[in-house]
Amino acid sequence: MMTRYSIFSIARNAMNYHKDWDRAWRSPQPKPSYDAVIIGGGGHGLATAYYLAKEHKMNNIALLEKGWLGGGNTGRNTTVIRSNYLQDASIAIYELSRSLYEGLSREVNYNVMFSPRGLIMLCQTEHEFRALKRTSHANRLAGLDCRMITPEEVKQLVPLINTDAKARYPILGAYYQPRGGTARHDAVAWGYARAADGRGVDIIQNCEVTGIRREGSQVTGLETSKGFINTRKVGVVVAGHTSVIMQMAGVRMPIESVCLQALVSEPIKPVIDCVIMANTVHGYISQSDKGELVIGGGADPYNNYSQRGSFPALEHTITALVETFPFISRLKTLRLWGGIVDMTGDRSPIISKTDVVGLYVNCGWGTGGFKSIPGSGFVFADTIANGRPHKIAEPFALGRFAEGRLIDESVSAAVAH
Amino acid sequence: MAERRFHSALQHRADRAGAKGLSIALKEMDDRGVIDVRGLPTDAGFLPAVKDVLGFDLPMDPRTSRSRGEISALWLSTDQWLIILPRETAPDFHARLVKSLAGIHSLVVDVSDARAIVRLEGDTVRETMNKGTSADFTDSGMKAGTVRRLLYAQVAALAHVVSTDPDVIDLYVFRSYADHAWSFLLATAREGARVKLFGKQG
Amino acid sequence: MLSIKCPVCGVEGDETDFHYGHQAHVARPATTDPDNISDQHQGDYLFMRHNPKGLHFERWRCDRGCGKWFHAARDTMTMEFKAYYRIDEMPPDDVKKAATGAWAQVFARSQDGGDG
Amino acid sequence: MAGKPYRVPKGLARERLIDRLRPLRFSFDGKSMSGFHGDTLASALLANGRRLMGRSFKYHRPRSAVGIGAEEMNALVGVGDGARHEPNLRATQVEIYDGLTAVSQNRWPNLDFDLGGLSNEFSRLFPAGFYYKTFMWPQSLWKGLYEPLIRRAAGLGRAARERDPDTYEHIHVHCDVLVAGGGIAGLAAANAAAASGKRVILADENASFGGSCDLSGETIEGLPPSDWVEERVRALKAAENVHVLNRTTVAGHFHHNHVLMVERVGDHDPGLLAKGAPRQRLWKVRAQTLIMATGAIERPISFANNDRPGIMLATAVRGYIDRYGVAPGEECVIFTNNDNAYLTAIALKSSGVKVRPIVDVRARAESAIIDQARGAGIEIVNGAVVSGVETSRGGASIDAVKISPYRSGKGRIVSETRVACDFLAVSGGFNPAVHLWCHNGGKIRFDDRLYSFVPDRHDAAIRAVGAANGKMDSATCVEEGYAAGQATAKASKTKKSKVHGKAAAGQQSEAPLEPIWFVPATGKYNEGNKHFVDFQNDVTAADLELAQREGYESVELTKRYTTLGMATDQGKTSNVNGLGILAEATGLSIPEIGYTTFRPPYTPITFGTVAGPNRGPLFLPVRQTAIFDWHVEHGADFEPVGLWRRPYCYPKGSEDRASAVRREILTVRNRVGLLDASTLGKIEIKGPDAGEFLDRIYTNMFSTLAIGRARYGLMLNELGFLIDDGVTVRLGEDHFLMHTTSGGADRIAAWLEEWLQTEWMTLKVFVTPVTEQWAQFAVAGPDARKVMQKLDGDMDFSAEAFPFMSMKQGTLASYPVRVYRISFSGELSFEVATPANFGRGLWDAIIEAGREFGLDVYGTEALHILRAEKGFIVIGDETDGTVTPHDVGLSWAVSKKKRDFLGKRSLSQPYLAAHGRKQLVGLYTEDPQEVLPDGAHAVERVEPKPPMRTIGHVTSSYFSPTLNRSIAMALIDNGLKRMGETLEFPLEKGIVKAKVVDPVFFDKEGARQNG
Ligand SMILES: Cc1cc2nc3c(=O)[nH]c(=O)nc-3n(C[C@H](O)[C@H](O)[C@H](O)COP(=O)(O)OP(=O)(O)OC[C@H]3O[C@@H](n4cnc5c(N)ncnc54)[C@H](O)[C@@H]3O)c2cc1C
Ligand SMILES: NC(=O)c1ccc[n+]([C@@H]2O[C@H](COP(=O)([O-])OP(=O)(O)OC[C@H]3O[C@@H](n4cnc5c(N)ncnc54)[C@H](O)[C@@H]3O)[C@@H](O)[C@H]2O)c1
Ligand SMILES: Cc1cc2nc3c(=O)[nH]c(=O)nc-3n(C[C@H](O)[C@H](O)[C@H](O)COP(=O)(O)O)c2cc1C
Ligand SMILES: [Zn+2]
Repeated sequence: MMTRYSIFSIARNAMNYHKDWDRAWRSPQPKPSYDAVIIGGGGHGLATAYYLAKEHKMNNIALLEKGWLGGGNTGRNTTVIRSNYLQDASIAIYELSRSLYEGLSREVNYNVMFSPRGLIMLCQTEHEFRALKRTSHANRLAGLDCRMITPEEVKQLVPLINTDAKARYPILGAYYQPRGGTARHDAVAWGYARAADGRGVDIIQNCEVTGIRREGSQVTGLETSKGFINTRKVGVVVAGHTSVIMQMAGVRMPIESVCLQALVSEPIKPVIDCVIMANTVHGYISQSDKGELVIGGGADPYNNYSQRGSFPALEHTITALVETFPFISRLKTLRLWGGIVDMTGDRSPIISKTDVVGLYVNCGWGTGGFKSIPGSGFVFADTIANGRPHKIAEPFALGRFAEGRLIDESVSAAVAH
Repeated sequence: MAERRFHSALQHRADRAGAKGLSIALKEMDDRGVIDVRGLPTDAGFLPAVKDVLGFDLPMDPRTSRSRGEISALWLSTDQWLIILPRETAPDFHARLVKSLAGIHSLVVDVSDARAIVRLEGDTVRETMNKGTSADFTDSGMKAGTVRRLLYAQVAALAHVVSTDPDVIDLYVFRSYADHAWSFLLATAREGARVKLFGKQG
Repeated sequence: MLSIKCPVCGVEGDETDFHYGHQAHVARPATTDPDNISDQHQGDYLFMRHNPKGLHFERWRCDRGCGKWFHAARDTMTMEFKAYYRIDEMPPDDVKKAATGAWAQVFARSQDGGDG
Repeated sequence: MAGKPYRVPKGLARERLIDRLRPLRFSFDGKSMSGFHGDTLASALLANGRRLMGRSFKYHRPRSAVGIGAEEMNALVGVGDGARHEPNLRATQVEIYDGLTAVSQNRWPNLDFDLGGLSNEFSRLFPAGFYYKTFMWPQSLWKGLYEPLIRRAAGLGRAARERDPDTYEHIHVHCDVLVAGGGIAGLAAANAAAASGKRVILADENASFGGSCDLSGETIEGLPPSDWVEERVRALKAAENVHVLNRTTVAGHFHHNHVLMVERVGDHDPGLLAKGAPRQRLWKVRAQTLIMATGAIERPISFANNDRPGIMLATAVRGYIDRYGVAPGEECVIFTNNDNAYLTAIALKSSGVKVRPIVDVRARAESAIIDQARGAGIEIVNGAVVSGVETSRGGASIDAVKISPYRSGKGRIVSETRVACDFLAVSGGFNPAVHLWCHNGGKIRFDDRLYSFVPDRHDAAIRAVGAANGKMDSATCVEEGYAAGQATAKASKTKKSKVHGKAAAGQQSEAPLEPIWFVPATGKYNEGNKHFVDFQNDVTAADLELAQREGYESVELTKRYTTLGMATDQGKTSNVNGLGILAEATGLSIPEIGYTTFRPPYTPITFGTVAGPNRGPLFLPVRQTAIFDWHVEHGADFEPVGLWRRPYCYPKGSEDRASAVRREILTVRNRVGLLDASTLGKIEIKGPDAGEFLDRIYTNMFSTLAIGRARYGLMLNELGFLIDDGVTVRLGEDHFLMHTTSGGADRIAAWLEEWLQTEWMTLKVFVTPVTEQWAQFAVAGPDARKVMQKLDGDMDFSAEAFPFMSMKQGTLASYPVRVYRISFSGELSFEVATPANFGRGLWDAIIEAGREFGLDVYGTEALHILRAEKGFIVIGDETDGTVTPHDVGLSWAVSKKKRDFLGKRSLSQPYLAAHGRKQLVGLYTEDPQEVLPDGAHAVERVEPKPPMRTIGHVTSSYFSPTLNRSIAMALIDNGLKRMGETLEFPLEKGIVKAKVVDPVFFDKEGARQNG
C-alpha cells in the first residue's frame, strides 16, 4: 500500500530531508502474459489502464510505453480543458471528461492542478458569432454551464485584451465556459500512472511495440523491444503513431499525422486569468501557475513524425495574439516545440473495436484530446473489458466513415483545442 | 455622351506618385493595360497566332519575359502569359488576339483593371522586396526581365525586374490589395530602416 | 520551413509558396465506374490514408510559380525530399523500390498506380 | 545595499570595451548611477558596488550576476518605462545608454528586503514536486486559495500594460554559408568561405566580435587576439559577398537549413529608434551550409550555497576585468577543476586584486599556465574543494569560504579551513554551445576529455567549429574554422582565391580536467545545505536525487518533475551538471542518462519581433472594392467578410443598425436599391469541353444552357456536402462566366484547377479568375428597369428583350458593361458589371440616374434579409459543411441523368441517404413580433430542466419589414414531414413556439423578379 500524499506526509518527510519517499510507480519487467495490454503511456493509455483496474477489476494487465510516461502529446500540450462542443456525441464525452477532472486530484491522490479558471472563445466575425450562438443553445439544452458574454464582460475578465471596436477583427462577443480551464499536463499522466500502479498495473517504460501477432482474426500477442508478450486483448492508444501500430495488424486508418506546435513565454507576474481562444485568427493563450504564457495555434498541413514543425504556423499565431493582446509585444518566448497529432477525416476521435478480434483502438484526438483523457479512458476501459462499445463511445466507431455518419466539429467554427 | 471617369487602384493615396522619407522611390503605374493569355504551346497554331498580333514570340522559359517597345510578355505558367501594354491599346489588342486565336483552344481576357502596378526604384529595392517576400531578390539570377510570382506582405503578387542598373522592379498585386501593399511598402522602405545586403559595410 | 522545388517550372521556394495536397495516387472510383461502388469502397476513397513514418508519396501545388500540381516523395521523419515528379507520373523506380508498408503494397499491386 | 564601488585603477586592465571619456548615467531601482559607454548593465552595477541584482524564482534567494553573456541565469532585470518596459533581460547583455532605467524583479517590497525570502526559511517543505502531493483538500480551496497564492508568488518580471510604440520588421535572405558566432573560429570560417566567392553571412549576438578569444591568453597567427579579430572583421566588411551582423542572435535552426536570427537594431540606442529604425529585425535565412561557431559555456560547480552573490564563473570574472576594468570585489578565491581558471587568477593579480589560493580539485596538475600562476606568486591548493561559504547581510555578501581536502568520489568532508574573501571565481569546465546543432535533431556525443557533449556526424548542411566543437585552444579553433570555410567552397564552381594560411599559435598544452559534479558539505550529510544546479529555478542536487528516488528516472521526467533547465536560460549552465549528478545518483554513465531536447530559441525572442510589421493596420490585408472610398464617405457601417470589408448597412443621422437595415429593405421592395456586389467571385471558363466540365463540377446541367442565358448551380465536395452556389452564364459556345460566393472566389478557382489538372487531365478547358477585373452592382427593386433605362446605354431593358436569367453586353452611361438579369433579393434586378477602374464612375452615374426614383444604397444585412424573405439559402448560414442539396430543398437542382458529378456517389452513402435527416423549413413564431435567436434549438419534448433532446436549430432569423413579422429558417429532423407542426424552442427567458412553414415567405411564384 503506497503512502498517501498530503501536507502531513510532506511535513513528516521533511524531518529527514525527503530521503524516505517511496517510488511513485514500480518499474517492472514484463511478464510473459497478460489479460490485456495497453500500448501507449500517454494520458489516454494510462487512464484506460487505471479504469480497467479500478472499474473492471482487471489487475493482470500491462501498459507499454516506448519512451517515458507522458512523453507524447500529453507531455507537450497546452492543457486547455472545455466541453462546450457542438455535436451531442462530443458534448457527452467531453463533459464526462471535464466532470471527472473536477475530482481527479483526489480520485488519484495526486494534485493534477485542475484549474477551472474559465474559458473564453472570442467571436471576431459575424459568422463565428452565429456559430457560437448555435453552440451555446445546444450546450444549454444539454445541461452545460456556459453562456454568451458581451465585449464588456470579456474586458472585465481579461482587462488587458484589445476590445477596440475598430480592430481588424473586433470582439463582437464571446462564448464563456466558467468551469473550463487547464490542468498540469504531466501531473495528469503521473497521477494516473501512480494510481494504476497502485492497483497492480505493470507500467513498462522503454518498451516499444514492434509487432502485433494474430491467429486468424484474433490477436494473440505483441512483439516488443523487451520480448514477446502474450495477450488476447490489446488497446492501442498511441495518438500520432496510430497508423504505424495498426499497420502492424494490417488495419488501415483514416488518419494523417501532422505536427502541432506550441510555445511558452518567460514567466511573468499574472496578467491573464482565464483561457482565451481566438479561433478566427488561430491562436489561444493562457497563463500557467508558473507564470509563463502558454500559447498554441494551428497545425502544419503536411504529414510529419519529427516533432519539429515549421515556423509560419507559430508566426501566424503570435502575430494574431500580439494584435489581440498588444501588451505581449515586449514579452519573449523561451521555448517552442511540436507534437505529432493524429487527425481524422472529420476531426473527431475514434474509440472503436476493429475487424481484428481483441484489437481495440482509441485515437484521432488530434489537437484536442488532453481535455478528454479521463472520459476517454473511462469509456475505452469499459469497451475493452466488455468487448462492446460503451454507450458514449458508440458514435465514435470506425464504421462511421463508410456510412458518412461524420461527427464534424469544424461546423462550430472552433478549432478543437 | 457623358464622359468616362477613371479611378486607379491607388487613386485615393495622395502619395501614390511619390512618398517622402523613403530609401527608394515608389509610384503607381496606372497607364498599363494587362491581357491574360492561356493556350497550349503544343497546339499547332497557338504560338503563331499570338505572334501575329504580338509581333514577337511569347517567352517559353519559366520566370522570363520578352519586351519590344511598349509591349512586354510575361511568362506566368506553361500555358499562361500576361501581355503588358499601354492601357488605351488594350481593348483593341484584346479583340485582335481573340480574333487571331479563333478556333484554337485558348482563353484571352482583358484584365487591365484586375491589378495595381507599383514601380520600385533605388539601390535597396531588392532588400525592400525581401522585407515582404521569401523569394531571393539579391540573387544574381534575378536579372532584368525576370518574372516571379510571390507571396508579398501576405498577398499574392508578381514581380517584374524591369532593369538591374538602376534597380527597377514592377510589383503587381490584385486591385483589392493595392492599399495594403502600398502601406506595407511605405512602412518597410523607411529610410531609417534601410538595409543593404552583401555590400561593402562601413 | 520546408524548401520545395517544382518539377514543372523549376522554382524553388519556401513551403508557404506551395499548397499541400495530401496523399498521392488515390484513385477516384467514380471516375472509372460510377455505378458500381460499394459504400466501403467510397468510404475508403474518402478517408483511408497511408500515413507512414518514413517515405511518403504526396501532392503539392506550385502556388507561387506555375500553379501546377505535382507529386513528391518525402521522408516524414527527416523531411528530406527524395523525388519530385509530374502529376501524371508514378514515382521513379529507385524511389518506388524504397517504399515500405502500405506504399510497397500499392506499387506491387498496380503498375499504373492507383490503390483504390 | 552598499558595497565599495570598484573599477580597477586606470591602466591596470585593458578595458577593451569601455570608453572612460564617455561617462553615462542610468538608474537601477530608482537609484541614479554612473557607467561608461560600452558597459553592460551588469558591469556597470558591479562597478557601482551593486552586487545584488535579482531574486531567484522559488526561494527568492538574493542573486548577482554569475556570468558575462547569454549564459546568465540570475541577473534578470526589467528595462525601460511604461509602454517600453521589457522584463527578464540579462543584465550581462544589456548595453547601457544615457538615461537607461532598469528595475530588479520578483521581490517585494524591495530587492534588499524581500518578504518572498521567507519561502527560503520554509524551503524544507518545498522539495521538487511538493505541489503534486498537497493542496488537494478540500477541492474548492485549490481554485479559491492555494492557486491564487502560488500564482502571485510565481512569475519573474512584469509585463508592460500598453501597446508597444516601437516598430519591428522582417527580412528574408538566402546565402551559401551562414556562420553563427563571431569568435575566432567563426571569423576564420567566414573568411575562408568568403575567399571562395560564396555568399556569406556572419552573425554574432554581441556588439563586438571575437568571442572569448581575448580571455584565452593566447596569440593568434602571431597577433594579439583583438588585433587579429579587428583585421578579420575589416576584411569581411570590405568584401562584396559577405554580410556581417553584430547584436544578432541566431535563434533557431529549422528544417532544410531555415534559420531565424534576431537583430537588436535599436535596443542599445534610443536615438536610432527616433530616426525611424526598427527596434528589432527578424532575419529569415535559408542557408546552404550553417557553420556553428557558437563557442563554449563555462559551468559552475555544485557546493553548499554555491548561489551566493559574489560567486561567479572564472571566465566571467576575467571578462569583467579585461573588458570593463571592473573587479567584483577585492579578495578572490579561485575554485577550479581545470587550467582555464588559472588565467583568471593571473588577470586578477595583475589588476591589483588580491588572489587568495587557487583551490584545484586535481590532486596534482602541471602545465605552463599553472607554472605561470605559481611564478606570479599565487598560492595553489591541490586536491581540495570549496565546501561552503560564510555570508552576511542575509546571504547577500560573502565573508569567507571553507576549503576542504577532497578525494574524488563522493565522501563526507572531514576538515575545513576558513579563508576570508569577498568573492569567488569558479570553473567546472566548459560545455560546447551545441544548441543550434540540436534544434533540428542534430546528434551529439559525450566527450570524456571535456566531460561534456560535442556535435556528432557533421555534413554539408551543418558543421561545428571551435569551442562549439569541443576545441578549446585558439590555434585549433582557427584551423578548424578555415577548414570548414574552405570545405563549403569545394562544392562551388566559383574561383577560389588564396585563403589565409594555417593558424600559428603556440598551442598551450593543458593539464586534463577532473570532473566534479557535487561537493559534499562539511559535518553531517548534506541535510539542509543547498547545492544549486539550476540557479534560476532553484533546483538543487537533492531535488534531482529525490526525483530519481521517486521513480522519475528518465532524464526527461526528472527535468519535468524538478524543472531542471526549464528557466529562461534553458539550462545553459545547469544541464550537464545535472546529468553528472544524476549519473552519480544512479551509478549510470552520463551517456546512459542521455540529455533533454534542445529547442529554439537560443535566447528568448520578443513576440513583437515575430509579429514584425504585421500589426495594427498591417496585421492582415483589408480588401477594398472600387467603391470602398464612397462607402467610407457615406458612413458605411462595415463588417469583415473574409478579408473584405463590406458595408453591413449605411446608417443615416442618428439611425441605429436595425432601423437603417429596415429602411434599406423597404427601399428595395418599394422603390429601387443599389448594392456593391463586387466581391462576388467571377471565373471565366473556356474550351471545347467547358460544358462537360461544368456538368461534372455542378450537381445540375450546364452543357444544355443557351448562349446568353444564366443558370443557378450547386457545387458539392466529394463528401456530398454543399460548398458553393452561384449563377453561371454562357457567353459563347465554349465560353462560360461562373459566379461564386464572395468567400468562395479563390477557393473555387483553385478547386476547378485542381480537378482539371489532377483528375480530368484530358478535358480541354481553361479557367481564369476575373473577380478583381470587375466592379459589379445590383440595381434591384420595382423601379430597377426605369433606372437602367434612364442611364443612356445601347441595350433594350424591356421584359421581352431582356428576360429573367439572361445577360447582355453593351455600354451604359458611356461605360462598357455586362448586365445580368439575376436576382438574389427576389425583386426585379439587374446586376451591372464594368471594369473596376470605371466602377466608381458608373456607381455615381447610377445614383445620379436613380435619384428621381428614390434609389438608395443597401448593405449586406439588408441583402441577407431580402433573400431570407424569399427562402434563398446562404452557403455558411443554411449550410455548415454537413448539408446536402436534398437537406435544403434543392433536390430539383440535382441531376438524376448524370452518371457522375463531384459528390454524387457520396449522396447515396447510408447516412446521407437516410430518411429523417435535418431538412430546411420556414418558421413563424406564434408571436409575430418575437424574433427567434440565431442558432436556437428546438426540442423533441420540453423537460423541466436539461438535458432535453434537440431536433434541430435555426439557421437564419430576422424580423421581416416586408411582411412586418418575424421569419426564420431552420434545419429540423424530418422537417418536411412536420409542415404545420408547432415546435418549441426553450430559451433562457422561456419557451418560444413556432409553426413549421414553407421557407419561401414572400412572392412564392416569383412574379416580382420575373416581371
Ligand atoms: C502542441 C499541442 C497542443 C495541444 N493542446 C491541447 C489542448 O490545449 N487541449 C487538449 O485537450 N488537447 C491538446 N492537444 C492534444 C492532446 O495533447 C492529445 O490529444 C493527447 O495528449 C493525446 O493523448 P494520448 O495519450 O492519446 O497520446 P500521447 O500522449 O501522444 O501518448 C501516446 C504514447 O504512445 C507511445 N507510443 C507510440 N508508439 C509506441 C509503440 N510502438 N510502443 C509503445 N508506445 C508507443 C508514445 O511514446 C506516447 O507516449 C495538444 C497537442 C499538441 C501536440
Ligand atoms: N570560455 C573560455 O574562456 C574558453 C574556454 C575554451 C576556449 N576558449 C577560447 O575561446 C575561443 C574559442 O573560439 P570560438 O570562436 O570557438 O568560440 P567563442 O566563444 O570565442 O565565440 C563564440 C561566439 O559566438 C557567439 N554566439 C554563441 N551563440 C550564438 C548564437 N546563437 N547567435 C549568435 N552568436 C552566438 C558568442 O557570443 C561568441 O561571441 C578560443 O580562443 C579558445 O582558446 C575560451
Ligand atoms: C503547459 C506547458 C508548459 C511548459 N512550460 C515550460 C517552461 O516553463 N520552460 C521550459 O523550458 N519548457 C516548458 N515547456 C516545454 C517543455 O520543456 C517541452 O518542450 C515540451 O514538453 C516538449 O518536449 P520536448 O521539447 O522535450 O520534445 C512547457 C510545456 C507545456 C506543455
Ligand atoms: Zn511550378
